[in-house]
Amino acid sequence: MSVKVNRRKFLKMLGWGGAGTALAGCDMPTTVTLEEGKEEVVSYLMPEEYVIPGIGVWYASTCTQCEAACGLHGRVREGRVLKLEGSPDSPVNHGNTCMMGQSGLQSHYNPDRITMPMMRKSGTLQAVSWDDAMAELSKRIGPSSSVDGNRVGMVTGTVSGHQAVLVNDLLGQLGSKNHYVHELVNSSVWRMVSRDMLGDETPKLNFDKARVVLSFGADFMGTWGSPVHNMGEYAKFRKGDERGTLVQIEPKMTMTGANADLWLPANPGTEGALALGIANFIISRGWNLVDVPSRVRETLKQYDLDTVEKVTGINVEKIKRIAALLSERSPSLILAGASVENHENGYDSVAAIMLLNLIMGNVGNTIEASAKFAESSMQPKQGGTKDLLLLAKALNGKKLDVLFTYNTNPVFTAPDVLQLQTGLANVGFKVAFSMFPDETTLSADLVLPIHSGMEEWGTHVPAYQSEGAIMSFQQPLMEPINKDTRGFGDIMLSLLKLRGKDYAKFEDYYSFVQTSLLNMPSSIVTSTGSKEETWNSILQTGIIKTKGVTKPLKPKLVDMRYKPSAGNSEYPMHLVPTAKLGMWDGRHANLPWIQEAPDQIAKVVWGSWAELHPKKAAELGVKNGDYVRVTSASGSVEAQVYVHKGIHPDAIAVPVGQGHEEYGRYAKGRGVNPLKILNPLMEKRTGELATYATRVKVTNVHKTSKLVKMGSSEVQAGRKIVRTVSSSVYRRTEREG
Amino acid sequence: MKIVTLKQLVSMSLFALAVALLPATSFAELPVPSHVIPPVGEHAGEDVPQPIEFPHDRHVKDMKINCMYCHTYARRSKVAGIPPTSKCMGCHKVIATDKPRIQALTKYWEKGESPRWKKVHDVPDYVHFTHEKHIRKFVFDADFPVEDVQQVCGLCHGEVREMTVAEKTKPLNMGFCQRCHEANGGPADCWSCHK
Amino acid sequence: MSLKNILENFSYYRRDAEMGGHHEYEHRYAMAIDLDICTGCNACSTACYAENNLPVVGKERFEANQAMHWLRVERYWDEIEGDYPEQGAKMIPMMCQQCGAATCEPVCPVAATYHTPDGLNAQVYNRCIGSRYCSNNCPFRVRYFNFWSYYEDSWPEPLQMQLNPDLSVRDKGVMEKCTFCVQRIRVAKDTAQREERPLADGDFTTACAQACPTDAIIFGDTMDPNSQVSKAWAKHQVHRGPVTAKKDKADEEIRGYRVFDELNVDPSVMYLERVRDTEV
Amino acid sequence: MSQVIQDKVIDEKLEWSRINADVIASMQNPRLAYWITMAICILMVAVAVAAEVYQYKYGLGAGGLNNPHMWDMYIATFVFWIGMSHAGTLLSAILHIIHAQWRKPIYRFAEAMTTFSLMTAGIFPMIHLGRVWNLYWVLPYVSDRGIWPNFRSPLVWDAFAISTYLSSSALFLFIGMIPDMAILRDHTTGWRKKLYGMLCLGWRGDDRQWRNFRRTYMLLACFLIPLAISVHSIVSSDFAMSIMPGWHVTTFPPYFVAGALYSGCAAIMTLFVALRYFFRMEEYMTLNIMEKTAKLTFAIAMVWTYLNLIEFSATWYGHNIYDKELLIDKATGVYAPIFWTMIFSGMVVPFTLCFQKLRRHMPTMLVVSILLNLGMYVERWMIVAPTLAMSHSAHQWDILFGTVIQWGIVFGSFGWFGLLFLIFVKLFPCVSMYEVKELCFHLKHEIEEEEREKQHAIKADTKVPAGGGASPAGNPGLEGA
Repeated sequence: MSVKVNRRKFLKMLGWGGAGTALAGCDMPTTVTLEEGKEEVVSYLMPEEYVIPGIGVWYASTCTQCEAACGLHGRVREGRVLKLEGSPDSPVNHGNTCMMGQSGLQSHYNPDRITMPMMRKSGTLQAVSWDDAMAELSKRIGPSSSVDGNRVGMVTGTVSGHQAVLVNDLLGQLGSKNHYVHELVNSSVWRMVSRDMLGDETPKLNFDKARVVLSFGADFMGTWGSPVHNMGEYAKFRKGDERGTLVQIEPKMTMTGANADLWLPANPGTEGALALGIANFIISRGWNLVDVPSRVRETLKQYDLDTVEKVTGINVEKIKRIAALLSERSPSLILAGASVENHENGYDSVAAIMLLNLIMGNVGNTIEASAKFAESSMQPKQGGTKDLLLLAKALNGKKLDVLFTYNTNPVFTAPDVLQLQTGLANVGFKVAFSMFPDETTLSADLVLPIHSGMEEWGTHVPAYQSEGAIMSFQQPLMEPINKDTRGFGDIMLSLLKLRGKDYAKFEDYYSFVQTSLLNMPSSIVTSTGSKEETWNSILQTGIIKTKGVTKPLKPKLVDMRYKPSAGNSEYPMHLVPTAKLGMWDGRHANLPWIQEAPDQIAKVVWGSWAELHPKKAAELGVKNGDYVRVTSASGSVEAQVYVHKGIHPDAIAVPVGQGHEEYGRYAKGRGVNPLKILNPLMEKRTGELATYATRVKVTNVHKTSKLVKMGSSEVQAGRKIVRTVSSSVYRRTEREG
Repeated sequence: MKIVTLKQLVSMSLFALAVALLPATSFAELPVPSHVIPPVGEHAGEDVPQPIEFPHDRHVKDMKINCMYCHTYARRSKVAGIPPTSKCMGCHKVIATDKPRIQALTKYWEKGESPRWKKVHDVPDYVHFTHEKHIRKFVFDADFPVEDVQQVCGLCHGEVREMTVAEKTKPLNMGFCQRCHEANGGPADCWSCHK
Repeated sequence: MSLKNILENFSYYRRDAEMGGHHEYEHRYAMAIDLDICTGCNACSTACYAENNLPVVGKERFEANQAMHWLRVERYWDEIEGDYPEQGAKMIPMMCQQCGAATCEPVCPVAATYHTPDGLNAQVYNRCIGSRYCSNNCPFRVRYFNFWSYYEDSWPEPLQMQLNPDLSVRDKGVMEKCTFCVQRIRVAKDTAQREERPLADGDFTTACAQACPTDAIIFGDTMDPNSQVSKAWAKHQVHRGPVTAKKDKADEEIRGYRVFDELNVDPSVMYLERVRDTEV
Repeated sequence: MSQVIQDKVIDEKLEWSRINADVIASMQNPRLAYWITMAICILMVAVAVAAEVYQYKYGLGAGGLNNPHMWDMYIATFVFWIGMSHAGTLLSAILHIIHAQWRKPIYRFAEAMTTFSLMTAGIFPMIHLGRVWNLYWVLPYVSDRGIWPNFRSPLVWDAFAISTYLSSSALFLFIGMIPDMAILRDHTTGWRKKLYGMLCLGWRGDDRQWRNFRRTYMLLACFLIPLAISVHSIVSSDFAMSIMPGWHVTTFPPYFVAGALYSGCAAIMTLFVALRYFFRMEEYMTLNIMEKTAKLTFAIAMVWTYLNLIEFSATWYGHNIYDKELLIDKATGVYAPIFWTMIFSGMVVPFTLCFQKLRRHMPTMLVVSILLNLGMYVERWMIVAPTLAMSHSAHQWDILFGTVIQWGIVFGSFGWFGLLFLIFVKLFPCVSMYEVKELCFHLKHEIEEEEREKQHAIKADTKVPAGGGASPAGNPGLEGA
C-alpha cells in the first residue's frame, strides 16, 4: 500500500538522524514503487558497538508522566525511542505501566512542543535566542539585579531528587521562601491525618495482607498514591489464598469502584459519619481489637445506626454488614480518598476513617511504617491545592515580582474566583520552564523550552516507598528532537552559577547528577564496587537502592470535631470534579492516545460529559447526549449527559482535564473545565481547597447531540460475554480446608 | 507446509518458464554455489547517481575485500548496513588520498558528516526481509567458505564485483523471492515475509 | 504456493478445524485473561496503539464508529432493579480471538487472511482488497477497516518518529486487526535462532500483556505444556477445538470460558469469570 | 366465442408489413418525453459518478460505512439488480421452452432488461471494494507470485457466476435479434443500415439458417436456465455461508431465486405499461399478455411469501437467541417501518393481482408493480443492514442509514439502468418482429382450424335426423353459430 506521506516524513527524520545517533533506516516505510535511488540512507559516522541497525536496544529510565516515578525501559532503534515498557527492576511498578506511561512517547514526540525560547515583547511572546533569554534572566535575577528575595516565588509540581536540591538552592540563593508546590491530584489530607495519627505521612499499605479493603472514595487504582503499584498490589489482594473483598464508598463510581464487590454512595460529605457509625457499632459489639479511651466512646455514642442512616442515606443493614465484614475478615485496610478529603470537613472525616484502622488493629499489620529516603533535601516535595490558594493570595496581594513556573499549570487548575490570571498580571517577571504552550506558560514573560522526560537526565524519589527507599534514575532515550530545548536541570545550574560559586565545577546537569550520585555517603547507598561499576549498574537498572530511614509508627488519636456538611437549598446538587487515570489533572489532554482512550466508566472520548443518576435524569427530563447547564455560585459550565446508576442521585460528576484554552491542537477548546466553577471553600483544618464541596444546580438546556462514546449497548443483552461467579464458594472451601 | 521443486514449479505456467530460462546465461561468470538453486529473474537496473561514485569493482575484484567486511551488519541483523564513514577512512587516511573521490570522502569526514547515499536495493515497507537469516542458511549453516560469500550475495544483488556504483540487476519482487523459497525450502507462510 | 502444490495437497488443505485444520502447528499462541483482576484501566489498549502503529481517528470518525483500536475494553452494566450497581461494572478487554476455526478465513476472496503454523489468524495487508467480508463474518467484531487514509493526519511531524518500523503503516481500503504482536514473535524467533536455542516461554509477550498493571493477561504457547498459559488452560479445563464435554462443576475454582464458544469458532483467548462477593 | 379467440394475445389479422412499420417507427424520431427521461437518467448518473469519485479519493468512510456496517446499501442494491436480471431469462428462456406463445411480443425488452441490470449490478462490487484497483486478484490468473484466490469464498464464486451469466445472457439477447436485424437492414438507410447489416451476420432467412437458428436458440435457452438459478443461489450464499444471525439461513438460495423472479416480473410489468403507453404498442402488448404476466407474478409472489414465512417461523421456533432477537428487532426496532413496508408491498399488495378488473387496468398495474419493486428492494436492505446492526457482539451494535454519497450512488444506478435501456429501445426493436409474425401466423392457423371444425360440425349436424341424436353440447363453437 502506498504510504508516500510517511515516507517523506521518514526521510526528514533521517536528515535529522544523519546529524546524530540515528542510522540508515534501512527498513523505513517506503512506497510500493521501488525505483532505485528514490530513498536516501545515511550511515553512522562512527559506529557504536552495541547499536545494530534493525535491532532494538532497551534503556532503563524513569517515567515522568505523574509523580509515582515508575521505572521504564525504552526500546530505542535507529536513534528513535519507539516503545516504553515498565522496568521489572523497579519496586514501584514491577515491569508494568499505565496508559499515561505508555503515552509518554506522545508528550516526547508531541507536535505542539515549544521549540524556541520566547520572550514577551510589547505584549506578545516572540521567539528569541537562548543568549537573549539568559541575558534577560541575569538582568532580572542576576547579582547585579536589585531583586528582593522575599518577592521571588516558584510554583512547581511535585519535585524530588536532584531537581528538588537545585530548586531549593536557587530559591535559597535568592533568599526566597516562596516555593509553592501545586498538585491537583493529591492526597494531602490523608497524608496530614496519617502524619498526625500514625506519625508517617505515607505509611506502607499492605494490600496483599488485607482480607478486606474498605475504601472511602480512594481511587487507588486510578489517582490515589501510586496507581500502577497499587494495581499490582490489588492483584495480589485478589489472588491470595482467600480472595480479598473490596468495599468502595464514594459519590461517583471511579475505576476502583467499578471493581468493588460492594459499591455504595453515601451522601457526599457524610462519609465521616458513616465511618464513626461503623466504629460505634463495632465497639458496641466489642469487635474492636484495639480499645479506645472512654471519651472517644462518648463521642462515638451519638453515631447510632439510625442517625447514621439518616445522615448518610445508607441502609442500616448494609452498615451492619460492613462492620461485620471488618470484624470477620480482619486484618482489613481502610482508606480515604479525594471524595472524602476534599470536603470542608475532610480532615475530620479522614480522621474518623483512620480511627477504624486503629480500632481494627490494622496499624502495624496492613499499615506499616515506610522507609524514607535518607537525604532529606532529595525527598519529594509533595504539594496539594493549599499552595494554590496561597499563591493566589500572594499574587493578588502583589507580593511577588518574579515567579518561576515548572511542571504545573495553576492557571488551568485554579477556580475562576481565585482570579489567578489577573493576579499574575501583578507579577513583573514570570518565567515558565515548559515543554508545551499551556495556559500558564503562555501567560509568562519568558518561556524556556525544556527537554522531555526522554531527553533529559534526572533522579526521582517516589513519594510512596514500598520496598525500602529507592531512587529512580532517568536517562535520555534519544537525542533531543529540537536543538533549541534545554534540560530543566541545566537551566537551573546556569541560574545558580549566576550568583554562587558552589556549582561552578559542574559544567552541566549530567555531571552534577553523576558526581553527586557517585559520591553519595555510604550512610545512604551501599556502593557496589568501583565507581564505574556503580554507574553502569545505575544505567542498567535505572534504580538506586538506598538505606532508607524507617521510623516506627506511633498511633495516637486526634480529637473528633467531625460535622457532616450542611445542605443547601439553592444549589441542591453536589459537583464531583473527578480526576481519572489518563487525563490526570489535565496535563495529558494534549496526548491523542489519551484523548482517544475511552473513559473507564463512561467510555466517552474526545470531550467532557456530565454523569447523572437515572432518577435525577428523569427529573430533569434528559437522556444520554442531552446538554445540561451546571451552575455554581461562582460560574457555570455546559456538558452532555451520560446517565448511569453508578453515581449518587444528588451528585453530578464532570471529569477534570478537558476545557483547555490553550495547550496545543489536541487539547485546545475541547470540552469544559469543572474546576473553573468551584467555590473557594477550604478544608477547615489543612487549608486545602475543598474541591468536592461545591454545590451546584443543574438545568436542562434542551440541546442535544450524539454522545461520542465507545460501544453502543450498555448491557450484555443476554450474551454471556462477561460472566460472573459468586466468591462465597471460595471462602467455604477455604473454611472447610 | 509442503514445498515443491523448481521442476514442478516450471509446470506452473509458461510465463514462469520463460522468466526461468533467462538467467541461465547470466550466471555464467559468477559461479553459483552448488548448494543453492538460484532465484530466477532479471531486472534492467538504472544507474543511480551517488554522492561519491563508489567503485565496487576495485574493492571486490581487485582488492578482494569481502562483502561483509564493509556491509558488516548483514550477518547480524535484517539490514546489511552501509559502512560507516569511519570504516572508509580507516584505509583511506593513507591509501589513494590523491584521488578526487577520496578527497570528496575526506571532506565529508572532516565536516563530521556521512555521505547521503541513494538506496538501490529496496523492498516495500510491508516486506520483512532479513539478511541475517539468508546469510546463515546459505553460508554459515551450509559451511560455505565465507571468502566466497559474494557468490551468495550475488544471487540477489547480481555481479556487484563488476559494477562501480551498485546497480539493481534482480527484480527483487515477490515472484523472485517466492520461487527461490519454494526451490530452496524457504518458508511459504505469508507472514514470514509480510508484516 | 504453486498450482501443482494446491492440487497435490488439496485434500489436506480442505481439512477443517474439527480435524485440526490443515496445519502441523509449530506453536499455538493463546491468552488467558483473568477478568477478576482486570481493572479496565485501558493500559493494554494504549500499549496496543503504541506498538502497532494504530492511527488516532479523532472525534468525528470515532463518532461514526470508524475507530481503529485493535484492543478495546468493553464495559457492561448489570441489568439491575436496584438504585445502584452494587457489584461495580463489567470490564472485558476484547481483541482478535485468533480463532482456530476462524470464520473470517474461508470467506476472504483473495486469501488475505489465513491461518499460520503458529495458530495465528494472519491478515496480510498488502494482499487485502477490502471486500470486508471477513469483518462481517466475525462474531466478535474485532476487525477494523481503514475507511480513510488515517495515516495522513494521525502522525503530524514529529509524531511519526514513533512509528514502529516492524509494522507497515496501513493505507485506506485495507482490513486490519490484532496480530498478537506478530512482529514481537518474529523478533523473538530470530533472536532464539541467532542464539541457537528453542523459543522459550516468556521470551516475548504481547504489548497488552506486558503493560497490564495487574498482569491479568497471560500470553504464551499452548503447545508447550509447561508454559504459563497452557497451565492456566488446563487448570480451568478449557480445551482447543470445538466445545466438548461439560466441565466438572464440582470444583468451583474453574472459571475458564471462551466468548461465543457456542459458535464453535475455537477462540484462542480464554477468559476467567469475574468473581464478585455476593455475601456483602 | 372460442377459447382461442377469447384469450388470443394478439390480433392475428395484423399485416406483416404493418408490424415492421410499427416497430421500426418505435425506434425512430424520439419524442420530447424520451429526451426528458434521458436527461434525468444522465443527471442521476452524473451525481453517482461524482459521489464515487469522492469516495474513491477519500475512502469508503465517505459512504458512511463503519464497523459493524461493513456492507450496506451497496450490497443490497447489488443483490437487487442481480435479482432484476432473472425475469428476462424467465420469460425468454423458460417460457420459450414450455412453448408459452404469449411471451413473444414482450420477451425482447425483458431480455434486454436482464443484460442491463446485470451490467448495473456488476458495478457495485467494484464501488464497494476497498482497493478496487486490485479487483483482478479475485480471478484465478496464473501469477508470477504463484498465489491464487481463495476458492472457498462465495465472493469468488460471485465473480465467476456473474461474469458467465452476463456474457451468456448478452449472447442470448443478440442471437434472438438476428432475424430482426435482417429486417431492419432491409428497411433502414444510412448508418443504421450498415450497423444492422453487420449485426445480422448475413441473414437471408433460408431454411438452413432458420433450422440452425432455432437449434442454437433452444440450446442457449436450456443453458441459461440452470445458470440463472445458480447465479442467485450463489449470491444468496454470500450471506448463507456466513455465521451471522439472519444470514445463516438454509432456505436462502430458493428464497433469493424466488425473490429475484418476483422483482423481475414486477419490473417487466412496469416497463410493459411504460412501453405500451409511450410507443403506442397497444396492439402488441395487449391486456391479455398483461393478464398472463400478472398471474405469473402472483404465483411467484406466493412462493416468495411462503419461503419468507418459513424463514420467520424457523427463526421463531429455532431458539437461537441471536436470530430471534434480530427478528424481533426487525419487527419492532428502528428498522420496523422499513420491515413492514417490505411485508406490506411484498406479501399484501400482490393480492390485487387476483382481480381481473385490476389486472386489465394499466394505471393500477403500474402502481402495483412499482410497489412490488419497492418491496423487493427494501427486502434486500432488510437482509443486509439489520444483521450487521445487531449481530453477536452487543458492544458493536449500530444503526446506519447511509450518507449522501451512498444514496447518490444507489440512485445513480437506477439512472444508469434507465440510460442503457433508453439507448436500447431506440437502437434495437423492443418487440421481436419475427416472433410476433410467427404468433399471428400460428393464431391464424388455429382459428382457421376451428373454422374448419365448425364447418364439419354443421355438416354433421345436417346429416342427423331432426329431433334425434346427441348434440355435441361440449363444443363451445355451437354457441357462436
